[in-house]
Amino acid sequence: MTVRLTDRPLSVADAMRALEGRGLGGVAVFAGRVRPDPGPGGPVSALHYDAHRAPALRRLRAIERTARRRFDARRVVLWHRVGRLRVGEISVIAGAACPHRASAFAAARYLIEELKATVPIWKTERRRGSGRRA
Amino acid sequence: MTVRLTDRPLSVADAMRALEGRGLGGVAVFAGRVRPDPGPGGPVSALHYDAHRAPALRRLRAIERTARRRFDARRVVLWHRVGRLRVGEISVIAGAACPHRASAFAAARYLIEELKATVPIWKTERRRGSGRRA
Amino acid sequence: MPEGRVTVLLFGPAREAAGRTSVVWEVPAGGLRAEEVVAGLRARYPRLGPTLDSSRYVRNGRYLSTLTTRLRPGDEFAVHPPYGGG
Amino acid sequence: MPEGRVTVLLFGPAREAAGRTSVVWEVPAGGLRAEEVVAGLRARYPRLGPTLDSSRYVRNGRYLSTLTTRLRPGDEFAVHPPYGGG
Repeated sequence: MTVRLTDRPLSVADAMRALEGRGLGGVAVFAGRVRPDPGPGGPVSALHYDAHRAPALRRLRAIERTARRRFDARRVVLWHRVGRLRVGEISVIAGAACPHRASAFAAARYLIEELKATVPIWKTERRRGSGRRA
Repeated sequence: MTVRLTDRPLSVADAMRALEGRGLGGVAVFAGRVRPDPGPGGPVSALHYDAHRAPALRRLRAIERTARRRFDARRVVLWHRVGRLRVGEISVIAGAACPHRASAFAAARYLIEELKATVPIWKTERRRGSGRRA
Repeated sequence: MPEGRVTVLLFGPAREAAGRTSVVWEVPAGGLRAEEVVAGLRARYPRLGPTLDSSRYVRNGRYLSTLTTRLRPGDEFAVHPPYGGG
Repeated sequence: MPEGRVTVLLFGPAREAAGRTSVVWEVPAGGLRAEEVVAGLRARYPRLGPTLDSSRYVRNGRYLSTLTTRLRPGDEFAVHPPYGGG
């Protein structure tokens, strides 16, 4: 699946398989991982991601279509995990396979920036210490 | 190993493991694959990569150091395969893990561009048809 | 979704502040405008105020450009705080 | 590497054009300059000419800025066509 919202762990190896294809010389993949950011309530121990599912999937598909058209991306993955994630786990994978490397980089960058700015997904932090913080 | 010149297949899953580390929220990876480019001698069926090994490794390490310094890359992989590669196989993996995604993208891009421009590695093509072509 | 009600969905910081993911809202005989739901949420969940101020609102999957929009029984009305995916 | 000889390394397109990866070059009594090796390669492997024109030259891992450099017995002298990694 090109776009995914899933509560199962994300795998970059799976993403690479989804990005295979003849003639695709450049594959760029971005993976976001949960960071143990310091903060007033102590370091983050986990994040909870939730999504407004139907609009989020529509928006992910729209981003994918634009990446295909604008960057000649022949294979795209745009996967986001939801639910509870521990520090170090992968929250998002954005990847593109193109005939050439410059467009693969541009496409992957576009995918992740657009996802962050426009897809109805939220994270809330769980910190060691005072419990919850948005 | 952060830099590698190897005649064994390259694995993006291995690269992701090498790019793990606490606090590294952004991981960008570029993988180059052998393309079946059309050409006067027929499509490429395989590539042969060779390297001037000691100078190539020195140069790869220098690129790695610069990426760490310039982009705050805390983990780097810069791996190139040598020997005979079939169409679709991975020839190179350039990846960086940074605290933030913009620098991870910039670092990965720097790694692959510098590698292509400055590391003594060469490819020669094997085409279906007339045999060899540089 | 029963007739006579709107389902209000709360996400991310809004869910955290209200302590719940959804609220069922009765549509009174005189009808219901989006701004009335927002005012009602603000009154019922005081910690939700700042989040409501920075949110956008979505009716049946479409962003609302104005909160004077009328909601109909069966509608899904969602509070979208600033997005935080990635 | 025996005394009295230079090892010439050919890579990529140079290897393809010459049909070999290295050549052992005798250092004559009067000494040997890099440009003499390049001229000798050009004479011995006619298909190598265009590649030699676009190559850089490396002695013991260092780029040569001039081909008048003298090579010494035991040196490694490498022909570097334009790089093609990636």
